[in-house]
Amino acid sequence: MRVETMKLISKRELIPSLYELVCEGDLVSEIVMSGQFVDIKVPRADLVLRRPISICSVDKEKKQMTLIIRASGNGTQSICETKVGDSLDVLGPCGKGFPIDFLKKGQHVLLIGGGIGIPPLFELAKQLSLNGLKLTFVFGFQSKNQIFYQNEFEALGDVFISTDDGSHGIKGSVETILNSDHFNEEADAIYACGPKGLNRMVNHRYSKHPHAYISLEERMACGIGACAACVCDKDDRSGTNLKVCEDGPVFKCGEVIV
Amino acid sequence: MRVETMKLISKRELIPSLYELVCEGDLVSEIVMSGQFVDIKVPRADLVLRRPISICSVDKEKKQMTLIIRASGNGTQSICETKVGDSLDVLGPCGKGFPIDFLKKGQHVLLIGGGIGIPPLFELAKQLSLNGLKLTFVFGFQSKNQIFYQNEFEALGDVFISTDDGSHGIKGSVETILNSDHFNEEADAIYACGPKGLNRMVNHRYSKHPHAYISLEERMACGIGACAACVCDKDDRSGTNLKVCEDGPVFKCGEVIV
Amino acid sequence: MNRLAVKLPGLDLKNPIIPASGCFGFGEAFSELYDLSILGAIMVKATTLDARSGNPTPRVAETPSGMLNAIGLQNPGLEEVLKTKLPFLSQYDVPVIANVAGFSEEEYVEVCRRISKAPNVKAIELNISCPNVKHGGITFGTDADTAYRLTKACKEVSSVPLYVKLSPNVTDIVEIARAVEKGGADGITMINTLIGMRLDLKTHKPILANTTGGLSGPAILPVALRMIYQVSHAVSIPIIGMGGISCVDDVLEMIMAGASAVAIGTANFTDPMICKKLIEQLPNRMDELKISSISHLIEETRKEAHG
Amino acid sequence: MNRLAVKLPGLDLKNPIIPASGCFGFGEAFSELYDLSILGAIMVKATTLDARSGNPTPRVAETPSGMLNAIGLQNPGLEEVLKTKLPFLSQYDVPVIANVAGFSEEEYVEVCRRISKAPNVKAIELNISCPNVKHGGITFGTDADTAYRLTKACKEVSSVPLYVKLSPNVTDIVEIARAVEKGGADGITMINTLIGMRLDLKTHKPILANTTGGLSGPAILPVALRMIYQVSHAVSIPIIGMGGISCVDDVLEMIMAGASAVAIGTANFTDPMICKKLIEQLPNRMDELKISSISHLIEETRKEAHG
Ligand SMILES: Cc1cc2nc3c(=O)[nH]c(=O)nc-3n(C[C@H](O)[C@H](O)[C@H](O)COP(=O)(O)OP(=O)(O)OC[C@H]3O[C@@H](n4cnc5c(N)ncnc54)[C@H](O)[C@@H]3O)c2cc1C
Ligand SMILES: Cc1cc2nc3c(=O)[nH]c(=O)nc-3n(C[C@H](O)[C@H](O)[C@H](O)COP(=O)(O)OP(=O)(O)OC[C@H]3O[C@@H](n4cnc5c(N)ncnc54)[C@H](O)[C@@H]3O)c2cc1C
Ligand SMILES: Cc1cc2nc3c(=O)[nH]c(=O)nc-3n(C[C@H](O)[C@H](O)[C@H](O)COP(=O)(O)O)c2cc1C
Ligand SMILES: Cc1cc2nc3c(=O)[nH]c(=O)nc-3n(C[C@H](O)[C@H](O)[C@H](O)COP(=O)(O)O)c2cc1C
Ligand code: FES
Ligand code: FES
Repeated sequence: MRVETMKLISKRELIPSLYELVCEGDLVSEIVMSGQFVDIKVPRADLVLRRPISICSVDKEKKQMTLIIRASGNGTQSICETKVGDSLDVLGPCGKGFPIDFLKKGQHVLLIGGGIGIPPLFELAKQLSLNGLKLTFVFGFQSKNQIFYQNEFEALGDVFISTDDGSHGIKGSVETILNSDHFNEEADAIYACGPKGLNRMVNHRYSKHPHAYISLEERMACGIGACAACVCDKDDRSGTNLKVCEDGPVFKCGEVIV
Repeated sequence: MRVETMKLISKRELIPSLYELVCEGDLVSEIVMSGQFVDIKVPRADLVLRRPISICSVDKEKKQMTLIIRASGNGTQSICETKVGDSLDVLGPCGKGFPIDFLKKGQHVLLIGGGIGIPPLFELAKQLSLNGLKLTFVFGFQSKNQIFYQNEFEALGDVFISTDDGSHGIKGSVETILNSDHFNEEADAIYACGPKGLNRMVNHRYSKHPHAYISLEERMACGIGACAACVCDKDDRSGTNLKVCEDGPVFKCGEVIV
Repeated sequence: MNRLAVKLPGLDLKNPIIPASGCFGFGEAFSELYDLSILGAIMVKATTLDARSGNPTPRVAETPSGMLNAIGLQNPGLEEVLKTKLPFLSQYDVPVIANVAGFSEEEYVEVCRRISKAPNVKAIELNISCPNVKHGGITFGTDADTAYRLTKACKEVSSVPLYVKLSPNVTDIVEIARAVEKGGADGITMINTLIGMRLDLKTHKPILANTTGGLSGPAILPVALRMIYQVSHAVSIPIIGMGGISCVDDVLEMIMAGASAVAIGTANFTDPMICKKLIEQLPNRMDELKISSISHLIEETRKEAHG
Repeated sequence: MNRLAVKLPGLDLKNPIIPASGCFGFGEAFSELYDLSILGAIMVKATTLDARSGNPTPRVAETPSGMLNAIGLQNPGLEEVLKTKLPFLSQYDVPVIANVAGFSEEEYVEVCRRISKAPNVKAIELNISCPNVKHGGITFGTDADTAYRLTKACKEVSSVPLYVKLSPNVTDIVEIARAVEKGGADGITMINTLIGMRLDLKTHKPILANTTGGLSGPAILPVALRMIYQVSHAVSIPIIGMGGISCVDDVLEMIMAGASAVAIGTANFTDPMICKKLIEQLPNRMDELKISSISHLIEETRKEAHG
C-alpha cells in the first residue's frame, strides 16, 4: 500500500458519464488480488474524502491499471475531468479481493454483476480464464444504452444480460436470469458485485455455497481500516462487525449482513 | 457593471510570480475610467471571495483588457494558473477611477507608483499621453529584478526609479526621489498607487494639492458597495467612512485617512 | 399555480430565494445586475436607531469554504433607511424583510415600531445574534430569557409579523427557539454566523481588527442544516433557513431539513448572480428529484417532523 | 537543539505534530505507510471499558471542506487495547496519548486508572466531547460542573498527566476550560467536532444513520482558532490544538492562536502522508517566516496572552 501520484495515460467515455481511465505508476506492482480497490483524491480542495474505485484490470508489465468510473456526484465528476497526461493522487491497493486459489482448471465459475459493480469482475475473469476455467457471466443493466464492456466479457465466456426495461436481453434483474429454467446455476465458485439489492440477493441465495463471494460498497473515510466508518455487521450474532475497506470489500456469502 | 465569463487570450510571466493576463469580453466596453478594477472569481471551490485586480490597460476595439497580477497567495496563484484559452469569471468594471477631465494639453502630470500598485497607472498614462500631457513617473521597487514595464512607461514619459536595495536607480523609496534637489515636483495633477506606506505618504504630502489622487487597497467581500467590508474613514471628523470598492478605489489626497 | 411560491406570515413569496441580511446592502448594487422583482423577498442590512460606522478594518478574512466578517452593523440609521433606502426598494415588486439590531431593548423596540410601518416592509427580522457587537458581554441571542423578553417587547410594537434570527453559538439552540416562540415570534430565521478567527502568519496577530468575526459560507452548511432540523422538530412556527447555501441542491436540502424559505448570504459575493440563477435552476432540479412544488415539499417535511 | 521540539506535561515531543484521536486508529494502517517514530505523539482511538461496535452505517458524509462522522466510539474495549493495541505501538519511539471515553463517571475513572499504567501511555486525553453518544441527553463536555467533577475524579486515579478534550458545541467554551483547569487538568485538547448534518436529496432523510454527526476538517479551522485563542487567554495550562489543520501554515497559525502542539484529524483521510509531510515542511516554512523554534513561538504567544 502506498500513496502515489499516478499519470493518467488514457481516458474514454464508454457510455454517457461512464469513463474508462488508465493510470500508470509503481502502485500497480503491489496489486495482489483482483477485487482490490484504490482510493483517489478528488482534485478539488473543498472535497476532503477520497473516492474508492475498484481496480478493473491490471497490466503489471506496463505498470498500468484500468478503472471504470461513473461520474455521478461532484467527486467522481471531478476525477473524470482529469486530462490525459495529468496526474491523479492514488492510495492503494486497498482491501482484500476475490480468493481464487482453490479453483482447478476446467471448473465452472459464475460471475454476477450489476451496473458499476461489473468492473472489478473483469480482472478476475481475465485471470480465471488464463487459469483455464469456464466462465458464465450474468449481468444486469438499467437499459440497453447502459451496457459496457460486452465484447470484452464475451471474449472470456458466456454472457447473459438482463435489463430493467427489457431493451436488451432478458427483461428483469439478474435474479430473473438465475431463476430461469434453462440457466445452469451450478458452479464451483460464484463471484458477485453490484448494487445493494443484487449483493443482498446473492449473499442470501448462496450463503451455503462453499465458494460464493460478494464485493460490497460502504461510505468510507480513511479507506485503510483506521476510522471504522465503513463497517458491516457479521452475520454470527456476535454483535461485532468487519471493515469493508480492510476486511473486504470482498466477503464470503453469509459472512456479513448486507 | 456585469458578471462575465471572459476568455484568457494571453499570459506572460513578466518577472518571477508576476503575470500579465489579457482577457477578452464585452465587459471591456463598460470601462469608463482608468483606475477602475475587476473582481475575479478564484477557480477553486474552497475560496469564496473574489480577488480585486486593477485594470492595467484596455483595448476597446478588441474588447480586451490587460491585468498584471502578483501570484502571492492561494487565490492569485490559482487565477494565474488559468490556461490560455480557458475562461475567467470576472465582475466589473468596479469602482471609480482617476479623474482627468480637468487637465489641459501641455500640462505636467506626476505619476507615483510602487510595486504591484503600478499597473493601474499604465492605462492612465496612455490616455494622458494621448491627450498631450507631459508625464513624469516615479516608481519604487524592492530591487532590480522586480522591475517590470519599464520600456512601456519610458515610451510615455520620464521614468525615475528607486529600489529598496539600490540595485537599480536611486537607493531608497519614491520619497527619496521626490525629496531630491533636482526633482521637479510641480505638477498640475498627481496620481499615485502603491503599498500602504507610499499611499499614506502621498496622501499626506499632497493633501493640499487641488488635483492629487491615490488609489487604495482594502480587503473586500462584495466589491460593489453592498457589504461595507472595505471602508476607509473620511478625514473630516464626521466619523463616517467611504467604501473603497464603490466610492474609490481612487480618492482625492486628504479626503480619507490612510 | 406557481410551484415555487411559498406563503409565510406576512410574506407572499414568489419563490423561496431571499438575499440574506448584510450581504445585499439595500439592493442598490445588485439592482444594476438584475431585476430585484424576481426575488422571493429581500432581507436588508441591519438597521439601528442611529447611524453606525462599524468596526475598524480589516473587516473580512477568508477561511476554507467560508469567510469571516466583523462589519459591526454599519448602517445609515433608521431615519435614512426610512427616507431613502426603503423608498428605493419600493420601485420593485418584492417584499422587504427589515433586519433590526440594537444595543438595548429600548433601541430594538423603537426601531421595530417605526420600521414596521414602512409600506414595503412586510416582516421584521430581529437580529439578536450579531456576533460582532456585545450587550453586557453577551449577545442577546445566547440567553433564552433575554431572547424571550426582547421578542415579546418587539412583537408588541411591530405592525408586521416578527421573525427572530437565532445565533448558532449556543449549547442548545432548541431552548432559544422555544423561548422566542413563546415570546410571540411569528417565525424564526437561522442561522447567523459562527464565531471564528484567523491570524496573520507575518504579524502573529488576528487578521480582523475586531479579533474575532462571524463565519459564513459553505463551511457552515452542515451546522445550519442540523440546527434547522432540530428547531423545526421543536417549534411550530416556520423557519427561514440560511447558512452556507451555494447551489440549488443546498436550497432543497435546507427545505428538507425544515426550512420554508432560504436566504443566501456569502454566495452573493462569490457569484453576484447567484439568487437569479437559483430561481432559474429550481424548476429543473425539482423535476429531476420529482418534487412537484416547494410548498408540497415543505408540507411533507412538516408532517414528517410533527407527525 | 531540535527547533521543532516541545515539552508538555508528561510529553517530550520531537515535534508538535500528533495524529488526532479516531483518525489514526491505533496506528496499524499508517505504520505501513511511514515510520510512526517520526511523530510527536499519537492520540489513539477512544477506549471505553467494554468493546463497542458503534453506530449503524452510514457513519460518514462529506460537507464543503469538511466531513461528518458518527462512528459512535467503536473500539475493542480496554482489555484488548491493553493486550494488543498499545503493545503494537510500543515498537515505535513515540509517546501515546490515550483517548478515554465512557458513559458514566465510573467508566471514565476505571479506564483512566488502568490505561494510565500502560508503559507507553504518557498522557490521557479525556474525551468529554464526543457528539455522537449521550449521557442523560447531554454530553459531559457541555456543562461546566459535570466537566469539573469528571476531571477531578479522573485526575485522582491517573498515573500520567491528564488532558481534557473540549467540545466546541457550547455557548461559552472559556467557562468549561476554567472548570477543567480547576478540576486539576494538566492540559486541554481542543476542539472536538461541531455537530452537523446532511440530508439525502433522494430520500429527504438524514444521510447519517445517527441523524447528526461531528463536523471536522478545514471548514472548522476558524472556529478552532477562535476557541483556542480565547481559552489560551483564560487558562494557564497548555493546549494541544486541533480542528481543520491541513497544511503547514495552519499548524503555525494554530500555535500562534495559543496551542503548544497540534493534532491532525481529517487531513489524514485526504492525504494519509500528511503528518510526515508537515513534519518535513515545518523547518523551511519557519525559516521563511523567521521563526527560530516552535518553543520560542509558543513562549512569545504565551507572553502576549498573559502579559
Ligand atoms: C470498494 C468500493 C469500490 C467501488 N468501485 C467503484 C468503481 O469501480 N467505479 C465507480 O464508478 N464507483 C465505484 N464505487 C462507488 C464510488 O466510490 C462512489 O460512486 C463515489 O464515492 C461517489 O462519489 P461522488 O463524488 O460521485 O458522489 P457524492 O455523493 O458527491 O459523494 C459524497 C460522499 O459519499 C460517498 N459515496 C457516495 N456514494 C457512494 C457509494 N456508492 N459508495 C461509497 N461511497 C459513496 C463519497 O465517497 C463521498 O464521500 C466503489 C465504492 C466502493 C466502496
Ligand atoms: C482595488 C484593488 C486593486 C488591486 N489591484 C491589483 C493588481 O492590479 N494586481 C495585483 O497583483 N494585486 C492587486 N490588488 C491586490 C490583490 O487583490 C491581492 O493581492 C489579492 O486579493 C490577494 O489574494 P491572494 O489569494 O493572493 O492572497 P490571500 O492572502 O490568500 O487572500 C486572502 C484574502 O485576503 C484578501 N487580501 C489579501 N491581500 C490583499 C490586498 N493587498 N488587498 C486586498 N485584499 C487582500 C484577499 O482578497 C482574500 O480575500 C488589488 C487590490 C485592490 C483592493
Ligand atoms: C458581510 C456580512 C454581513 C452580515 N450582516 C448581517 C446583518 O447586518 N444582520 C444579520 O442579521 N446578519 C448579517 N449577516 C449574516 C447573514 O445574514 C447570514 O445569516 C450568514 O452569513 C449565514 O449565511 P451565508 O452562509 O449564506 O452567508 C452578515 C453576513 C455577512 C457575511
Ligand atoms: C472519523 C473520526 C473519528 C473520531 N473519533 C474520535 C474519538 O474517538 N475521540 C476523540 O476525542 N475525538 C475523535 N474525533 C475528533 C478528532 O480527534 C478531532 O478532534 C476533530 O476531528 C477535529 O480535527 P480535524 O478537523 O483535524 O479532523 C474523531 C474525528 C473523526 C473525523
Ligand atoms: S474507511 Fe476507515 S475503516 Fe474503512
Ligand atoms: S467590498 Fe463590499 S462594500 Fe466594498
